[in-house]
Amino acid sequence: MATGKAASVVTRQVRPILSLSHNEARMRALALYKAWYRQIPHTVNENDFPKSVKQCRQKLREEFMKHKDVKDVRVIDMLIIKGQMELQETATKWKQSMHIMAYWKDTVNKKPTDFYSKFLEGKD
Amino acid sequence: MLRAPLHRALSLPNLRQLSPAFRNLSTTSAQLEKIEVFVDDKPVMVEPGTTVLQAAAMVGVEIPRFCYHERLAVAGNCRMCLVEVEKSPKPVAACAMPVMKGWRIKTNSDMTKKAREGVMEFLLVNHPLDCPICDQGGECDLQDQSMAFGSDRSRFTDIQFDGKRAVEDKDVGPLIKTVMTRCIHCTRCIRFASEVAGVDDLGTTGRGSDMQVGTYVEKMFLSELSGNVIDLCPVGALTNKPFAFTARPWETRKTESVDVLDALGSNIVVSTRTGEVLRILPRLNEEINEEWLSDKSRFACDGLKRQRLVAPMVKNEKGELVSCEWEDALVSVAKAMLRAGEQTAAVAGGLADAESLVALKDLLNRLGGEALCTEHTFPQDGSGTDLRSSYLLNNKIAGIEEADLILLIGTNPRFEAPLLNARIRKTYIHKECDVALLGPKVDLTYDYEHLGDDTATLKKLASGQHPFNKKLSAAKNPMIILGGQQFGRQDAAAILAAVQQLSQSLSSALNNKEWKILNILQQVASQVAALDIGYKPGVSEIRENPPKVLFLLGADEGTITRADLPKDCFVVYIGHHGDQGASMADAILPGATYTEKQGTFVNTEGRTQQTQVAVTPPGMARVDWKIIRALSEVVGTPLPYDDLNAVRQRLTEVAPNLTRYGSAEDANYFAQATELSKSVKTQLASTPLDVKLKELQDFFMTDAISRASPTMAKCVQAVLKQKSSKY
Amino acid sequence: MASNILRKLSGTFKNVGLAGSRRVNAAPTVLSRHLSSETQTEPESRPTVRKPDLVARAHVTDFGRYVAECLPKFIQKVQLTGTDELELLVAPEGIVPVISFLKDHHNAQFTNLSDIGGVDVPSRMYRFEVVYNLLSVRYNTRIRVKTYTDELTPLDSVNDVHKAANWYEREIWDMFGVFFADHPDLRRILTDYGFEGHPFRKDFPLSGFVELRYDDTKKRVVVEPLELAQEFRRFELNSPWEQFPNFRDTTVIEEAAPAAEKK
Amino acid sequence: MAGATVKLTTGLTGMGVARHPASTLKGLYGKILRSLAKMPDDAAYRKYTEEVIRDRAAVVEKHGANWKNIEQEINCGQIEELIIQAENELNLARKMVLWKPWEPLVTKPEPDQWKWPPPK
Repeated sequence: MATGKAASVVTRQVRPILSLSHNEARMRALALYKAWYRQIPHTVNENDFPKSVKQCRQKLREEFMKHKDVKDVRVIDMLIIKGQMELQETATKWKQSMHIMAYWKDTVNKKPTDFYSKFLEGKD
Repeated sequence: MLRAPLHRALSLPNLRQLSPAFRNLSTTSAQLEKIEVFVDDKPVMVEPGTTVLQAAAMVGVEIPRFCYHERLAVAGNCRMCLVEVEKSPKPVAACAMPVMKGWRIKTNSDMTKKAREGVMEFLLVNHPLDCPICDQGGECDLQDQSMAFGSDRSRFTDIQFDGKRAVEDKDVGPLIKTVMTRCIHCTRCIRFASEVAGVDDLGTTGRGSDMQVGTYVEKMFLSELSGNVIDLCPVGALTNKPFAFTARPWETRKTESVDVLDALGSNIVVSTRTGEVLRILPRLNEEINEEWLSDKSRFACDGLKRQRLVAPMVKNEKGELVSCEWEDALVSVAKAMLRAGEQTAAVAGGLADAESLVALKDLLNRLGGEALCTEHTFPQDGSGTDLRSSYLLNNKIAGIEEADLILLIGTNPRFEAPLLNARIRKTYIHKECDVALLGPKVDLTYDYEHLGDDTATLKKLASGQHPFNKKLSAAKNPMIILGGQQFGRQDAAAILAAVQQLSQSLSSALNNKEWKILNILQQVASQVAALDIGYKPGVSEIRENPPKVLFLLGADEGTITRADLPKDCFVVYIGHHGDQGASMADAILPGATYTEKQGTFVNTEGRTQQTQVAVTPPGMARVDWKIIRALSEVVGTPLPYDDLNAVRQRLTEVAPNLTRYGSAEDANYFAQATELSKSVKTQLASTPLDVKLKELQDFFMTDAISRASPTMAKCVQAVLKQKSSKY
Repeated sequence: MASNILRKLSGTFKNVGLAGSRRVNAAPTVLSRHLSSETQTEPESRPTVRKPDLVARAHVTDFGRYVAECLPKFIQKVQLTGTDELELLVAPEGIVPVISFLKDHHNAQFTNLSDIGGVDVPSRMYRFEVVYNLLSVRYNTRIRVKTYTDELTPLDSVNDVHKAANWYEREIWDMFGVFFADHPDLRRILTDYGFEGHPFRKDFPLSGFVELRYDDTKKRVVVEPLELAQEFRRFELNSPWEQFPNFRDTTVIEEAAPAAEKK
Repeated sequence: MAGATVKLTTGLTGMGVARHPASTLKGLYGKILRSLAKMPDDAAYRKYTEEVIRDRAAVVEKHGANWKNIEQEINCGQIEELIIQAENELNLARKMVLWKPWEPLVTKPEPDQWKWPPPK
């Protein structure tokens, strides 16, 4: 069986998911970013949701930057796989505007932090 | 009566050996040589007279049983505990059979399993198949044990046969629902009623398949501990009537908490579902309530959702209370407080937790107010509340079991603290203990020597001239329990002084220096904590210096009324029920009940315990100490604690014992207190000692929660009806 | 010995498969009579328990040994559960060979993949067990193949062997986050688009992380972090059903064949 | 075709009647044996499979084109199904040469991997 093994971390021999090296993972991440970047205008065009291409691209950047500190190649690969899955869901319009808007979380209120406002809201 | 001399002579040694609860107390039993037996080939050394069931329990093997209960006498009639003993031709009943040397007990052999299956089959022949509509479902011993030990196929093929036993249901009052067809005649309820509750109301009639458990004539089960038979009943014959058809046990969430409806602080489990308290069950605590619970604590929980204050209210120009937002209510209270300055006072009721007590005290002290009082009084002359030993049940509840003479003064423990009374009864029955009562003659469920109810007797006792003094000084472990209610009298200080002197004179003659004679039975759950924190007992100070703003922290007993206050006094009620306190308030800040907050309570023996949050406070109600903390912010002097840990930190500063949960600290300044009591000038009045709770109907409605409870109201009605019936 | 097992296996398996056998060998007919369990014995005196079928048990045990002998490279352990179900515990590298062997080999013919399941045991180094349930219609037997992996190690897809695996593996991916290498179409199957997390993982709370509601002003469904009511904040972990844990019959798992006994 | 009638249908959807089942089978069995020959002599898979195949090949040889007798003696389904089984086995045998399942255990499990109930 072709289980081409690659040593990624220190001791444990692990089986790679997609990328054999950090560089390869980086290339994949960039490719995914570009694919999203190019998809965004179409998505904005074809769906009815109140965001501009610019806002979407900013959100795209935000989402990628969330994981900027991930170093493990396999974790990057996993994130890429999930990102591709989401891209497919968006591009094929399986996602409705509601799913796309979920990236913005625009209805989530900030939780109160001081005692008095927590008391008034009745939340601990 | 259980305690006939013959009965005692015959059954007591037996009882002592059989029941582990009593066994570990029997220090006198000679150091008999232990014998070795084998349970499932595991060797174990046991004392002679240990039963097979107990020996098995020692090695961690649980033998199924229905009739056996470790706190009740052994009946041995259900046969579920049959086990095989090697070389014995028949299986033996493990609950009743003492082990012999070298016995090899097999709790999981084929013979044992077969015996259990047989017993299960016989029990089920006459047991209805109504589990789907039975309230015991899910916590039914019969269900569980038939799953675990019964046969997996039925021989009951004759489904057309209508000969399954059917028994008429009994009406035993508003608390217990009976479906007597489900009864398997374990007789646990009968034994509980006659041994623990001391009411010989239940018994059996008929024999064989005509046997019935019942009350002989149609009458109510007149006991303040009646609810415990619901827990004891292994099947659905006796179930919780207010809880009937409400929920299945597996759907409910169980929160371990503490009861606050009497001063004992019984340990409870609060069952909740969808934000509602459905029922309350006792939780085992050998130090306090063993595994029993009084009916008020168990059934008053429906009062938790009636008459609740759910929104802040402030009086408008017309003098009507209108509900408003928290902010408005807090602001109007704060305005009144700032106007009043140090003319602010507070009265704490019987259900207040230590956290809110300390927060309110801190808030008022910051504004310069010093008048913080509790509803229940305590004499300030002599040592007053400075010495903890003067207001605690010093000898602890469990300590009662070692007493050989108990003198009750001005109290009716049966209704003031039913489980304390159950302890006294247990000691009375199983030990050589005599009881005497100074106060009105009441039914305590056991015999006692009545010394009358006038104060002259107390005087005689204190000076050692009463004939009963002989008995007292002859006793090795005498206990004097003084009812907290007597402190409401004008001559309270004199009564306390007399009792203190009496106990001091007795204790100096005692060999056992650890033994504490003086015991105070408090009336309410909050009193000890309030006194520990530094509240002043009694509202006389407020009457004398009427304040401009008065806080009522759940004070509902009507000790202070509008008539005692100046017209412009602003009354703020912080509490959970629309009771007397709320009706006289200018502003209402809705608080949380004991099932809705994590609060510290100290029981009458000085044991610190805490309640747990089982449900959220309804509507806009908030946890009490948080209301006070929020108010402090509006007033402009925010209290330095934002969360529970910080409040408890503050509690620890005030009184370190208040956060040592589960432990009861000893208090040991009896001699000093007695010294100080000699300075008391008050003379004993001639009015006889009286107690409020004399009869069962007085027991049920004593505080804001139980007064709001429809079940408790029904109980009162049922008792009155029973009293007027010919039985 | 080897040929012995073979004869036994092929004989019995063939007999179970089709009725009206005409084999010269006498043994299978005896076995098949036992299998039909029509035998009447003297009245049962033991308490009622599940009656073990010793013959069926011997069959699966022999078959387990047989597979272990054939594939020593991949099979770590062969075991029987308390109810005599045969389980093969397989190294993750060997899942495709083992499943192929079971499908294509003359003496196995497990041509039906009933389902694939997952088990999450977070305390283990490889926290996920992936469980394949197979059915041999020919021999009327079932077998369970288990292997393991962690969050990041891909497992080979058996989609090339059993087409049925396609959706099952998607389900495992969706619910546990186990990645299957060489799967033709690995995407979510049960969760909503944009759903985050894998719900069957033990560290995924029963209540989830988010809740959805229709927002009347936004005119759409919005996703918000979950705010648990007090009632759901505490979790009770002990079972309300088990009143006599001491009397629980622990499932006896028995090792049927030592893995890779030779070589 | 003495004694053998012509098979009209297999009765199974999607499985047509085989034209020359016996010779097909013979061919397949030969191929399987040749594939197996590439494996080491003491490989259990080889030993057992060879035994099964030889057994079946002998039956096919014995009865020639009489498919009824072959089906009856092998007793493992219709002759068309036997062909499928042989095809599968051939497929498997060829892959097995690459997988080399007779080698020692490829990875040892972690000590607690298969313990149940799992250690806390």
